Amino acid sequence: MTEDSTQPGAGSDSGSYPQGTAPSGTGGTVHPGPGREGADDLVRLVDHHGVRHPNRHYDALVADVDGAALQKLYEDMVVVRRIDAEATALQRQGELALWPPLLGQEAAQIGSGRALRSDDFVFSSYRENAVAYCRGVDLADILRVWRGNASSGWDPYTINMATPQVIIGAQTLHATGYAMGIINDGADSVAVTYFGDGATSQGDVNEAMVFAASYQAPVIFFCQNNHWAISEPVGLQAHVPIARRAPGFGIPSVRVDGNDVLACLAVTREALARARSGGGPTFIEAVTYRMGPHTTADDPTRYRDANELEDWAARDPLARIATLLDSLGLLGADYSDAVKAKADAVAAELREGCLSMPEPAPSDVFRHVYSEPNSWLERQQDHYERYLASFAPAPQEGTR
Amino acid sequence: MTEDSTQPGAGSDSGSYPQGTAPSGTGGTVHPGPGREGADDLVRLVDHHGVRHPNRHYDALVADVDGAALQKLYEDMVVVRRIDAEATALQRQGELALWPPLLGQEAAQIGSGRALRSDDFVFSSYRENAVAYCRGVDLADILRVWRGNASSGWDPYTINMATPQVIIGAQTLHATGYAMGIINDGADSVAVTYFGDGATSQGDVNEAMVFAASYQAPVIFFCQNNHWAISEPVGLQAHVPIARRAPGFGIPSVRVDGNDVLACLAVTREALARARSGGGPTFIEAVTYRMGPHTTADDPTRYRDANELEDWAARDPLARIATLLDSLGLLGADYSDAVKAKADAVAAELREGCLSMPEPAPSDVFRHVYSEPNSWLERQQDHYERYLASFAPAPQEGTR
Amino acid sequence: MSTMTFGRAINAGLRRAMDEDPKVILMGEDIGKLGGVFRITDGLQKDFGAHRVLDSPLAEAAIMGTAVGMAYRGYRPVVEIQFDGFIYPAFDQIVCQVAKLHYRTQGAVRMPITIRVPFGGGIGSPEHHSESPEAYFTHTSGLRVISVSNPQDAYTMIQQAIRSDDPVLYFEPKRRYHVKGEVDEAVDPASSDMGAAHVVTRGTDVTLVTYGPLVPTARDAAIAASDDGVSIEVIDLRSLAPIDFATVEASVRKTGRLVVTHEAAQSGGLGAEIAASITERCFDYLEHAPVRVTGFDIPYPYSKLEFHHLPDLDRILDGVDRALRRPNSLSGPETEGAAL
Amino acid sequence: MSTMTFGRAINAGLRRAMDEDPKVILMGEDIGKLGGVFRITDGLQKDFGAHRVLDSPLAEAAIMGTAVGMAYRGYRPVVEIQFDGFIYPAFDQIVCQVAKLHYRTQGAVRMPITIRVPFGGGIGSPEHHSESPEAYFTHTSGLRVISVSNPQDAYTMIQQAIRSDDPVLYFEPKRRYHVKGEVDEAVDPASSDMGAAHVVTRGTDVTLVTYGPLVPTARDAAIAASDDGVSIEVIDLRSLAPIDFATVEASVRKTGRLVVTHEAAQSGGLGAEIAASITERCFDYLEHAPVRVTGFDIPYPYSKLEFHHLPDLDRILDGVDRALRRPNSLSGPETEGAAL
Ligand SMILES: Cc1ncc(C[n+]2csc(CCOP(=O)(O)OP(=O)(O)O)c2C)c(N)n1
Ligand SMILES: Cc1ncc(C[n+]2csc(CCOP(=O)(O)OP(=O)(O)O)c2C)c(N)n1
Ligand SMILES: [Mg+2]
Ligand SMILES: [Mg+2]
Repeated sequence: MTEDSTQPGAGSDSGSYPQGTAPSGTGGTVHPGPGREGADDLVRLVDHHGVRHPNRHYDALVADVDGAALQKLYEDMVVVRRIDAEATALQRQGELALWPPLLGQEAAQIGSGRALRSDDFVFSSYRENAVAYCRGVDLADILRVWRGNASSGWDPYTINMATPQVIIGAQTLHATGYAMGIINDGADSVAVTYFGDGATSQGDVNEAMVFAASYQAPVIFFCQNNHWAISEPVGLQAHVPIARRAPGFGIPSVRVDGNDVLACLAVTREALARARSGGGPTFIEAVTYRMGPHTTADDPTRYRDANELEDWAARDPLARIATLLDSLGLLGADYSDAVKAKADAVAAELREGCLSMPEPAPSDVFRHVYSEPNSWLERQQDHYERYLASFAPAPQEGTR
Repeated sequence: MTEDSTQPGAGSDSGSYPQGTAPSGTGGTVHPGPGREGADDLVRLVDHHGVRHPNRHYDALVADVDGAALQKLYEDMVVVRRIDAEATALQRQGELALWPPLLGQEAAQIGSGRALRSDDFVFSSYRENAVAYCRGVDLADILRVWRGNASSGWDPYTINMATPQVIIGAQTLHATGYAMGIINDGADSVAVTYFGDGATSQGDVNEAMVFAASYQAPVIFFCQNNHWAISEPVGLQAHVPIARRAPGFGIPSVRVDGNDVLACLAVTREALARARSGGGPTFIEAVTYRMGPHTTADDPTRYRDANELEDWAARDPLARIATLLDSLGLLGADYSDAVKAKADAVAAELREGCLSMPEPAPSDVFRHVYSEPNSWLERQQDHYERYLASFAPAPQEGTR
Repeated sequence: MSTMTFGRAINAGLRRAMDEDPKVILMGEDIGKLGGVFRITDGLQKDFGAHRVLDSPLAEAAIMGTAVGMAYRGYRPVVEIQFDGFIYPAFDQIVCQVAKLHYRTQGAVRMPITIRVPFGGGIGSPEHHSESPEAYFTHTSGLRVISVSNPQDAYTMIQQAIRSDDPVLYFEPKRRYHVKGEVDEAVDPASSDMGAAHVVTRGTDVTLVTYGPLVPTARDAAIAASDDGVSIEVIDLRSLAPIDFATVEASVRKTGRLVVTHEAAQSGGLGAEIAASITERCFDYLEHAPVRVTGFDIPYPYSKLEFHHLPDLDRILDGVDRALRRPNSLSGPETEGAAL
Repeated sequence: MSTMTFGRAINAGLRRAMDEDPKVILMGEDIGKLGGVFRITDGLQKDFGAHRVLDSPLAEAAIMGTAVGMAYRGYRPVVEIQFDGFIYPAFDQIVCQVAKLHYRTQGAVRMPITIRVPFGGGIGSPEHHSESPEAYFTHTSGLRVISVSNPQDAYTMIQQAIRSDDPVLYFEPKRRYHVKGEVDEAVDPASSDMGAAHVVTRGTDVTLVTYGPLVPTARDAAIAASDDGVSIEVIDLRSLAPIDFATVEASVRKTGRLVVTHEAAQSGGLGAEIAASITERCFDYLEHAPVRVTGFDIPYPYSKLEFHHLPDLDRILDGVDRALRRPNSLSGPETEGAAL
């Protein structure tokens, strides 16, 4: 049910945005938005009223998601939203230099993140803290960069996730190369790369599709179209829905409601299965919305409508699952309390991890530039250490 | 009748390669070629037997092409093939350092080149000598670079064509920017950029499509898919026909028989009309074949089948028009003699221009690096001139 | 004369250039409605329209490549690179096209493109937001490179850069955007030469050469040193390619000692070129080898360590002491490591 | 011991590295069936398979970026850039990823990538085919840069580069590909240090430092000079980042004079770093300022003029004369222009 090169235009029949509320992406730009976006088919299993829509194709892919599993997905989303809020608070309190909130994108990240196997490998951008959570990251590690204590928070091999990429789009090539390595190893794991709508304009992302198609690499291009690239609306980057890009490279693609955690899980699983069985790459466009600022340094009121935000608040990814759980009698006080307790505990652990983070030593500035000895750097380090030592109080006679 | 974003897959019904002789582009590679290439619709008005096929849509665009005009197109192709042969000979004779033959691509270049208006602006690659011929280039100018006498042969503004671009794909962005300038000027001219099948893998070409779509720039992307990028077959660069790429960027595209000069003229005229009337960019894939080596330094027998070459020789762009003209009674001895005489004259002029090209002066090495005085360079030039002067025989007393 | 911030001065300069020449066009990410992440282009799209101030899609190579096309068409594009570390996707277009087209076409095609780059560190940002890539461009023939250190120069030199028929990289020291200064908006950009270095502080003992963000630091160092009886002549290069070596040479012939300081890594940095050129020109006048006080040969570090990387007043004074052969951090026996 | 061309020696070194380590993978344009436009990888795809010798689509950024991904997965990619002038689309991936990932991840991720770059001029090619971009990379922290000058080093050092856990730019002087030399294929790459400079010719009057394509020219200059009674010590740097300054320093302490020559443009070229560093280390030993004999600050010229750009034997000897304060092209009164 993916939009592939043999069936251009084919897509899921599971629902589409009603014309009136189509995310047009045209706010605040002189460029026409992707005009037909609202008419394009979108995979959706749970709508924003919390109604579960049956879907012949995708239901099979989430058949194992029973009530308990749905509760777990909801818990995940609550927890990562809480992590996001706590980190934002830490920034406001001066404990972090900067923070890129994922508010609104929980379903896209949890739905896809929970589909992965531990031996899959993720190459993400800077906003995928919920994916890192799914990978089992130590909580404090996601703050290290933003507190200014490191250029990356964790050892990528411990959770099979590269540390956040700041150069827009660069990581899509890393994922593709990694996936080429998977082929050579004869393994059946998959590389998954996350990037934004803005990133699709970068040469790197398009070249990654060329290489992925050429080598039939087991890589998933997971694009979170959150409608904004800082102040630039998606309509500036793409005149037609982003998912249509991939088939032109020979890569099947699918457009999914990025605020529907179940649908995100389903399409990611389908793509993973294709990749594992030698079917090559898949492109997923998760249509979602950045409800917060680009980062805590950004002021979105300068460039976007309050109305747009309101529209999207009505499609909140958490609220719809809460409604669904409620309708299934799965949102009882015990469960709700447990979820809240979990979120509280995670937030406390996050804060504690932040505040207790050890400070780097001056000499760390020279470490790990090279893995082998380097004469230039050793000389500089030696000079600098002698310089720092020159500030130490001179040894005094008669004292110990 | 173009493949656009609202009608993916739609194309001309005017003909397609018979399955058996489809240009598969798979020769000599471990990668599967564009499997369905043969099945994709291709605009063709004159087939390789010289038969003119009526086409409801495109006939109107070439309604003015009467017998005389057809004769002129044929003459153009004969002349540029002769230029190519003469330049190749000059290279073999040691008069040129290198030459990139266009043999086999005459129809694509003449058909498109003859569609342009003088105020349109061309940004080409290095192989578009026939386009330069259409623009009215001084013949010797196309050899300057290859003789090593200049980094570019002509003043772009005299013929409204940028000098050849060597960095693969870079010129597509220049064309797009130029077209953005056309919009700002309120003009109705068009920028046309030429590039190869290999170039479509470059980030620049894909980014150019993003910008062209975003600004609805009056630019034509004219891709000559000659099936090879040096030793790499097109199947390595693209798993599906290249023309399918553009609709994903919101750019209508069309696939044309690049060996059919009439069809190339027709699709280019259509694209020009769209651009002039504010309809934005068009992508044209002209399916053709590089019958010669990549350049005179290349040995294609190392990587491609003799059979493939033979197949394509049977689809020669000149032969089919000769047959058509003959069937129309337009290939009489007078005409043929005149064409031959013209080609001879052009070849002689080319050779003469090559051999009489003035040699550059040593100080030219410093000229035009900057348009304004530059102290670093002036000092170096001064030093070098004093150095050269030190070889001059010392003035002798008693002589004049 | 009015008092304005550094950032505001650039804005005013851009505005005047746009007022005077309809061919001046601004291109970049988020520069329109938002006015740029540093607000340098604030209000310009509103006043000049979206056809003169273009919010570009997120692709630096394309921004640069379309600027080349615009220049072909007779425009004078002013490109904003959002942060220093994001200029590299545009490197190919800068090095192979912007820098070479005039030479390639024997002067037929001009590339009057200005590339604005907020650069340098000290603002507590994550990776790629604090780099000093200027040496890549000063080594690229065909480009001019300038860096400004105060609001008046920022105002005047952005106009000079735009008026230049050669491509100009205009490096803006982002950590100084909020510094205020007097700006004479009536000044005629044609009345001064953007290629000339400025002697900021006169002195007789040591010549201290710098540019951009470290000019104020160097000035402070001169003040501190003078308390100590050392007279430093501070030179603000302003033009980094070409460098006004005549001014530096005249100073070093007087002082006999040269210290160069910049944030960029030492090896292959601009300090090397300055040391080499001045040694060539002033060898017989030098009392000591030119001293470089620079960032280390490391990727720009995370913010908790950045002030261990960036030259500051103390490190500059230590370098001055070295040039004067006064006691300094390297006095005494060299260690093993130091002899590498 | 066998006699082979420079190009063949690289091929043999690649073959041995691939034999010894299945993680070594070759990537690049036209390197498979064609064996590369210079035939350096000739026969390797046939012998090792298309999964180890990859013909890549035409996109340098992607070649480099996928090599990064391969390295993440434990491979040791060897990337061929077809010509020097085509490395720039990959610049972003090299500078921001290849060079920085080890530092960024605090040593967790290694980037044992070798980037082979046929470089330099003198082969009569059109634009972009004759450049010397090494200084961009020697200024980039996190990279190692080497250049080879003879078949034995070509053979040994390609293996050392591939074995290095740090990323290495390996610059091949393309105009020397056909030069023949003796190669001992039994040599153990671990037995020597790719960071060490080599003294090619011993001498006492002047130290002449170079690398890559100009090493044979420098050797010829030493021979010519000796006829003239001048004893030149020629040093082949081999490693350009870091440079083995200890070897150069020892030589200059002996000769008191330094000449550096390279094809790249002078301003900001490697010669500046060498002159600056050696002046720092040997100031009291120097009898004359270090002399640079380099390409000019121009885009690489078209082939009819390239030998007016490239340093040759005569220009090097003129530089040697300058260092010795013997009569030379710059003797006599400086002109106006020269004082710029
Ligand atoms: C190469 C590069 N250019 C510019 C930037 C500055 N920048 C950071 S985030 C961003 C917008 C990214 O938008 P999108 O890809 O949609 O991701 P989102 O932030 O919405 O998750 C920009 C322009 C950058 N980080 N890298
Ligand atoms: C950026 C860059 N990389 C590599 C090359 C070397 N190169 C020159 S032509 C060519 C193949 C181009 O193929 P295609 O785009 O199909 O054009 P064609 O030669 O077939 O006309 C290559 C790889 C180059 N010129 N520029
Ligand atoms: Mg976004
Ligand atoms: Mg081709």
